[in-house]
Amino acid sequence: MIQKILIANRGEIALRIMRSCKEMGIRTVAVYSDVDRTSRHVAYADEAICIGSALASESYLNIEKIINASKQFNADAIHPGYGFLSENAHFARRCKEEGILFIGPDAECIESMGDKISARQNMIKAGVPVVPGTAEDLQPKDLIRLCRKIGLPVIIKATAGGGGKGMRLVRDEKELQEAYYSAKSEAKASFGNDIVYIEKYIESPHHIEIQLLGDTHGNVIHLFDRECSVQRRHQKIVEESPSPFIDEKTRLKMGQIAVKAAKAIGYAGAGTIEFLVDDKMNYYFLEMNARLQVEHPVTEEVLGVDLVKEQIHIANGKKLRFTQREILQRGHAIECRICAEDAQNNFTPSPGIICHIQSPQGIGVRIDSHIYDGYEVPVHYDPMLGKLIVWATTREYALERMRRVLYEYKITGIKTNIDYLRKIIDTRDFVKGNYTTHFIEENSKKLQQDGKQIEELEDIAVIAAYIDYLVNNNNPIEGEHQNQADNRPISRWRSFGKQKSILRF
Amino acid sequence: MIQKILIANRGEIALRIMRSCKEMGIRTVAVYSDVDRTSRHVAYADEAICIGSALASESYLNIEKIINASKQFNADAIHPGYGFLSENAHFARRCKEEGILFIGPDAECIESMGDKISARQNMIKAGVPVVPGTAEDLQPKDLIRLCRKIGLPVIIKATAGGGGKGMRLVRDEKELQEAYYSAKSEAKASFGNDIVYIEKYIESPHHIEIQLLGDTHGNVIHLFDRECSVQRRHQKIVEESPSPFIDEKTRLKMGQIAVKAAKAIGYAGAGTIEFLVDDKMNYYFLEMNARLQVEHPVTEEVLGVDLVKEQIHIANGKKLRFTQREILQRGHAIECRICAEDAQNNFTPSPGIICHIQSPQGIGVRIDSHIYDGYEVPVHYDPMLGKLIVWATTREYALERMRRVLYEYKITGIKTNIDYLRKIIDTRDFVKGNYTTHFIEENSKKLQQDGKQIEELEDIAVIAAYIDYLVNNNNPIEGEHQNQADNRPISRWRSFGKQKSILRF
Amino acid sequence: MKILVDNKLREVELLSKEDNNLQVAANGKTYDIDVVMSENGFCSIICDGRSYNAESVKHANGNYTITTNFRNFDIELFNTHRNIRKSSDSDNVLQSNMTSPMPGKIIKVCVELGSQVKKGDALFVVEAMKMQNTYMATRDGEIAEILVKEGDAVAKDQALLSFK
Amino acid sequence: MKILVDNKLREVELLSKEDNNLQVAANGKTYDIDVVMSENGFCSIICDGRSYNAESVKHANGNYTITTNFRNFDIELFNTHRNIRKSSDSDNVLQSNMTSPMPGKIIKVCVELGSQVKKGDALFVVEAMKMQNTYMATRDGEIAEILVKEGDAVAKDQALLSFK
Repeated sequence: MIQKILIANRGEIALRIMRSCKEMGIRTVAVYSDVDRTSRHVAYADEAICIGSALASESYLNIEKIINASKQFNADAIHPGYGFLSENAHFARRCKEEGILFIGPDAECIESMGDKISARQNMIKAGVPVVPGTAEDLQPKDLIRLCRKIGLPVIIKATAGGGGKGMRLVRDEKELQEAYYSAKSEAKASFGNDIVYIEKYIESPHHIEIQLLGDTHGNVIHLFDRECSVQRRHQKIVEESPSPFIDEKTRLKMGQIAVKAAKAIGYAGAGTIEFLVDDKMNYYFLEMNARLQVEHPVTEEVLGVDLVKEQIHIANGKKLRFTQREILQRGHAIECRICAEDAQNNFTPSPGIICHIQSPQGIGVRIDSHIYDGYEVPVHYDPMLGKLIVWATTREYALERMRRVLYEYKITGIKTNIDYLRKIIDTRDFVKGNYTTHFIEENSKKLQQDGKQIEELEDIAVIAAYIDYLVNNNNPIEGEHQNQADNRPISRWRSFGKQKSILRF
Repeated sequence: MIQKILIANRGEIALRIMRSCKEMGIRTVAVYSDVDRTSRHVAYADEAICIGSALASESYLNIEKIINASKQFNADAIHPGYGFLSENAHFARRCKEEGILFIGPDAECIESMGDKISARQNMIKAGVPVVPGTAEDLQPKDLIRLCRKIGLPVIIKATAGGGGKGMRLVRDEKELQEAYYSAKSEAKASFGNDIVYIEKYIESPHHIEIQLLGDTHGNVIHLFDRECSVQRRHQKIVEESPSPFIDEKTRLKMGQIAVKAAKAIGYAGAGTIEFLVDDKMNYYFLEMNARLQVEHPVTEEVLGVDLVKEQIHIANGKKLRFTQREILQRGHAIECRICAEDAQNNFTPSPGIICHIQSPQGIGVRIDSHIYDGYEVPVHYDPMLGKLIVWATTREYALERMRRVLYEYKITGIKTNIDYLRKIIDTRDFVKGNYTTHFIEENSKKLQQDGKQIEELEDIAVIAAYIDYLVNNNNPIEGEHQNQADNRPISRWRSFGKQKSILRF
Repeated sequence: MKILVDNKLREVELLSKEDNNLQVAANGKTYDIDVVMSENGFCSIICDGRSYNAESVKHANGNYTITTNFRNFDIELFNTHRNIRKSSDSDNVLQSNMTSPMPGKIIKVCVELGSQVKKGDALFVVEAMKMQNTYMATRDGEIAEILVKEGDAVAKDQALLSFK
Repeated sequence: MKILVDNKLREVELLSKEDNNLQVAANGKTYDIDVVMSENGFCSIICDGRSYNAESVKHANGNYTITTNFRNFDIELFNTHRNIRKSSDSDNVLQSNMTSPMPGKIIKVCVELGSQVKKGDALFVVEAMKMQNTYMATRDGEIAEILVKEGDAVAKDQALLSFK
């Protein structure tokens, strides 16, 4: 039985994992980089060790340093969280060699799903639908035959491609020849490689994924779906469960096929199969994430299951605690990713010192976050400050609740995307629950528009600043202070000896 | 349809009600007393008005001032919360006269259950078990007959009694005569009234209550049970749902009988019937609370129902949204009441300024609280700072979680009962789930004992204070400051121009 | 430096500081620590690989209350300008004033001028946060002055009466 | 007093104060308000029965960022000692320095000493929070100095290059 776990990660996910460990009475070891000494995960752990500089390769991605730390603290197991080493087969293998449990699937599983081509082949073998097409060199003679086989619209893509170059969408068979040759020549010009292949073009795609749990005894169950189509540059922003788009029949079929896929590769641990779903609810395998995902809380809220606890349970070599029949969805959960970015200025990162946080509370709200008053958000890691999750009996209520808690969430000192998230939640397509991965693009104008009531709010803001100014500058001991930077009213109030930290003007 | 609600309350319950209103798009009006200008409920509301001095009779209990405020702001309805005017029939009647919806049962219902004798009579009429006994003048000739009818042990009580005076426990028929006369003479001496009556003595009583919802169309459903036996001086401290004591059959029977009782008096709104349950799972009507209760969140967590939303739904004259069959318990919830009191010093109240709060977060935790950094807890109202609620799939997991979140909850500046709550959660009887209303008394010694590791913690505390001292006193600008009270490190750091609010020493 | 922790006398000293590594002697033991403190009193101490948290509140009189792992410690530090107060004051010296340990409202004054009271006798009933608390005499003596009357609101540490 | 709100010039004045009731004129309108502010910048304003919240951050240069109802306002106040800066600086005057709008790491320097650039040309690629951002020229001109090189970590407001 695992007694101590080293968490090879940082920020909110490190904290989230430690919380479950604490509940289970498992001791935790934090690793941190130089700049993360002030991160909450360091203070929350039972033990902590600095493993290197801010550069991930010197710390959170440094396999040997992490292995050494685990041995130094006698950790029985390592939880990799998401990102960093979570899908690194070499790391999983090194853990095994050192006799440390890696909380995740084994190295072979990670490898078989890590490479997109082998993952696609494995899935075809397991009978899982993949986006129809061919990854081989497309020859002129096969063009029409393959196109007809796949069905229009199709897309012709350069194998070496990227960034939209060497790519042609074909909606009509008449366009096929020209598209083929122009894609080829563009690919040649751009990448020096003119191999192209053909794939079905999925219109109005939904990104919907199935959560899985498998044990080391060959049992696999699915934990239903998450809808993750609200994406900006392939980064998920808002996730929900269940998907408002697919029907019950599709949901169950997708769950069953995901279980089949996981069983085919002998998957043990928590994992996710991502699908593209078209507007006719045809679903196609996209990729498998052999780890916990950022958006796992929406599943936890709807099912009542603590996925980290189940991961540890599985790592202990035990059988799954639930049968498929015991897993029932209840109500609806939505997650918003709170990020340090300036949504009104092309999503520029906004690191810096957090002045003050007022967190939402009350019924149906969950926050997974590592930030606190005075914390400096470092420039070295991704801009996610935490996750705001709501649960309610219906999607309509969950939306109402998310509006309420976004209103309650106040973070000052740095810029955040809270206002942007509010606009997403209020966008008609989102409210209707009928949105695709094109949602952000299609609604980009609306999402940048300002709300009403600006004049009234502006006056309130002016008054707030002015009152603060008056409090500071009517201060009798003003002359004493050399440094005008430190004239927050409170320092003065304290000097006044008022012993109050709230001032009524 | 209700568009605007005035909340005739303060603190956490006012905030909790406003949160549901905000989700429903209903505007809120806060009323506040002089000293409550800084309370969070004032800032949270859409509109707010001061209605008088700190003295409750001048503000939160002043019916006409509240009615006037409602009219001034055109509120459609008044939500009374709990305490204050929530079970005041006259207030309910005044609201009706003024055409304002009172969110609660009508005045007649409140009256019929407000008086203990009439409540008892109503319940007997409705076939609800009450504690066996007689409230009439007990005569010597009836002694043995009534005692045998009720069954030993019995208690002989003075009608005018209180504080244990004029009360005799009888476990053996032989003691009956002497107990009767000595109770009578003590009652005469203490209260000048020697009327006594006889009642069954409930051994090892559990305080278990059933939540009800009734609409104005005569439909009533129960929302299962809450166990509230952890009490100190009749004040509940920890509540949970479902009760770990009663079996499924008793749970259902109690639910059914509670519905029957509510139907008998035509109850509409949210309400609770409190029962005393003996060690053989016999249950007896104790009283009815014709309002929302402090501990309502444990029911909300287990059922997924927002009780405030349902209250408003009912007040709108609509039919209940659920049938009895749709109400299913899932998992287990526990609530701890966080209070400003010094548990190690006879629970002395501890009002004052809150320096810093670190709230628990993550999976399965809910906080309903109105406190914030810098808030001054006033001396005029009850010491509850808020409620900490956890939910998990099983009671065992909920206990683990409560331990974790109590550890995470840090409130400084005033004394709180958080440590005491932790000890309750760790007490063997509580862990086993087999405890009665005598729990606090029986475990009083254990609950006052200190934990282990004191020496190590003491050294850490010394170091923390010493470092803070060093930071202040090695400060180059020290000479400038006259007032040594204001030498928190941070003011200095800011003066340093470091622009950091975290200091690494 | 001398330090009082919950009225027990201790010693604490900074032995060395190199970058972020401090060596501190406390209570006879040597600790190698790495400390982070935040503006609002949160303190993280890593000592020999173990991660400790403390919450610190500095009072107006320069004393501290430190909370760590559920436990509160009241701490008084003595620098060169401040002498160690006799830690046994409360036991040995008869205090002539009685002050209010918390803010509240005087509900009842149980004694009169010139009353002879014994340790443990009720002197005042004070209401705070809807609860009534009885303040008892901490010594025997004769009441010389009563400084409050029924209905008065009193602040923390306000003088309530004096003994002769 | 003059005030700049998101670069728009406004007036604000305290007209009267009686107990907790303030009268303030802002932007030509008169407001009767009751204000509470907390140490950490939370501000509650009750105005004509309506309850408003604002979160206030005061910057080192004396400017404010006020957040209310999701909206951020950048505010600059001008007392007698401080003159109103020309609010159109950025449009009319050619700035000779280019500074980094955020902390980050220089991934690529796209220009050389003496390069002629046009407004909108890429100057630097900077990485922060795992995202790459391209800094563009805000004017035409010739590069006089390049103050950073690839791989450098830069602070917010650090000078990156100067124009001739």
